[in-house]
Amino acid sequence: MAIKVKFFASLREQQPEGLSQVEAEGVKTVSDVWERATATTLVPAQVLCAVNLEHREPHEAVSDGDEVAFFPPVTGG
Amino acid sequence: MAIKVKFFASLREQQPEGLSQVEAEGVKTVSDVWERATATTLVPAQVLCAVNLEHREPHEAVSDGDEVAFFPPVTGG
Amino acid sequence: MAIHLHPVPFDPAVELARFEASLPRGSVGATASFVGTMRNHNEGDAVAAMTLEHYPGMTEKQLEAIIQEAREQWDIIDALIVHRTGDILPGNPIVLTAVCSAHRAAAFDACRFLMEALKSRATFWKKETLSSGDTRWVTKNT
Amino acid sequence: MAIHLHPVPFDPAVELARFEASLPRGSVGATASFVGTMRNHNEGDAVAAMTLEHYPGMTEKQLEAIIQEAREQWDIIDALIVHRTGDILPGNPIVLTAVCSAHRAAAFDACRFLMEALKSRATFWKKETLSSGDTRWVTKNT
Repeated sequence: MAIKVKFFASLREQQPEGLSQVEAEGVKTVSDVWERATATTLVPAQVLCAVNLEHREPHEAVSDGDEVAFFPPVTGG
Repeated sequence: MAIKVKFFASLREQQPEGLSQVEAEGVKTVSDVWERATATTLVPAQVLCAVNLEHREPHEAVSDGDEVAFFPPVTGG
Repeated sequence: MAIHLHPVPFDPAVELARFEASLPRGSVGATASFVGTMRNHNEGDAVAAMTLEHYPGMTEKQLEAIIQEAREQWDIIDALIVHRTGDILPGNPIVLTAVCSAHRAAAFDACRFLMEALKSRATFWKKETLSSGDTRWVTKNT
Repeated sequence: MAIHLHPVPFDPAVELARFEASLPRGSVGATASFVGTMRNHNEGDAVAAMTLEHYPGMTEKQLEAIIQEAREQWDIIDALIVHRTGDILPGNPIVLTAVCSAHRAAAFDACRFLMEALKSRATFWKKETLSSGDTRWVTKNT
């Protein structure tokens, strides 16, 4: 019973202690995942979030078994 | 002392008798060139004109030695 | 600036590669290009072949003016126009326009401008040979 | 629909030729394409190299969704997105988008849409190595 967590690019470098998974118990939103994984509150305004490979906002719901990712603004192309 | 005349595409086929040059004497406009070269009056509305390789309107001036061309709407690309 | 009129088939990839090789390496960040290809259908009829007539001298002058206008209007590095003349078969490329620039907006905008300007001003005329054997001048430049 | 992520350099001409060869001959009248190339300068600094990180799985999913949206919005025959990942040098292609259609407006519009959507949604991140040896994440996606 866990939620998988991923960090990318500058965020991965800034969160070397970031957890790669958190317990699903009591976790309702993307923001909750951030708090548990980083031991900080509030997802910074610049940070983008995804749930199961889809872009999501911090207030959106997560479920047990989801993959949640945090990353800076994309710079491809 | 002459003005060179060219017809292109469907216009060339429709003007088999069209002159390839006209006397410059008394010829002031593109329209005058059309009259002399085709023995018809008025440049048809659909016909495009050029003087010395630049797009021009029938009322615009021509001079001795000019090359005047008549053609249908362009369809390249 | 490069303008090529081809009386025989051309390969857009080869033309584009040659054009890009002529530009300062490392300065180009964006290349927008467009290829117009002969289709086997037009206005609801099956088309077997096409002949592209043009006005030698005026065509080149108009294309040069069009590229010059693009250079004045956008911050581009260089532009290319290649156009077929003569006898063309379905699947053959008819036209290639390409623009290189540092950033993408200028390349996209200028490349499209080249095509629209060429369509309205460059002195080319298409005559189709239908599958039935009939021939007709194309009158609508959509 | 075709999406390719390349961990090693790719040739846009080869990718484009393969894409076009997969389409019904004679139906394509217009091909609009765009290539983004790594420049040797960015934000006023000389850049020696770049690394493109991405989110495997999410990247492909986002690119597929972008192409699907283009297909719904325009009358196109097919679309292609090719994107580099990994270590890149100046002059190397980073991205190729291409759209084939019967008529040019759809190809131009959809090709540009692919690039703009990719820039804003596809999960790629660039890290530059400057000529000075310093590294930095690109933060502005102009």
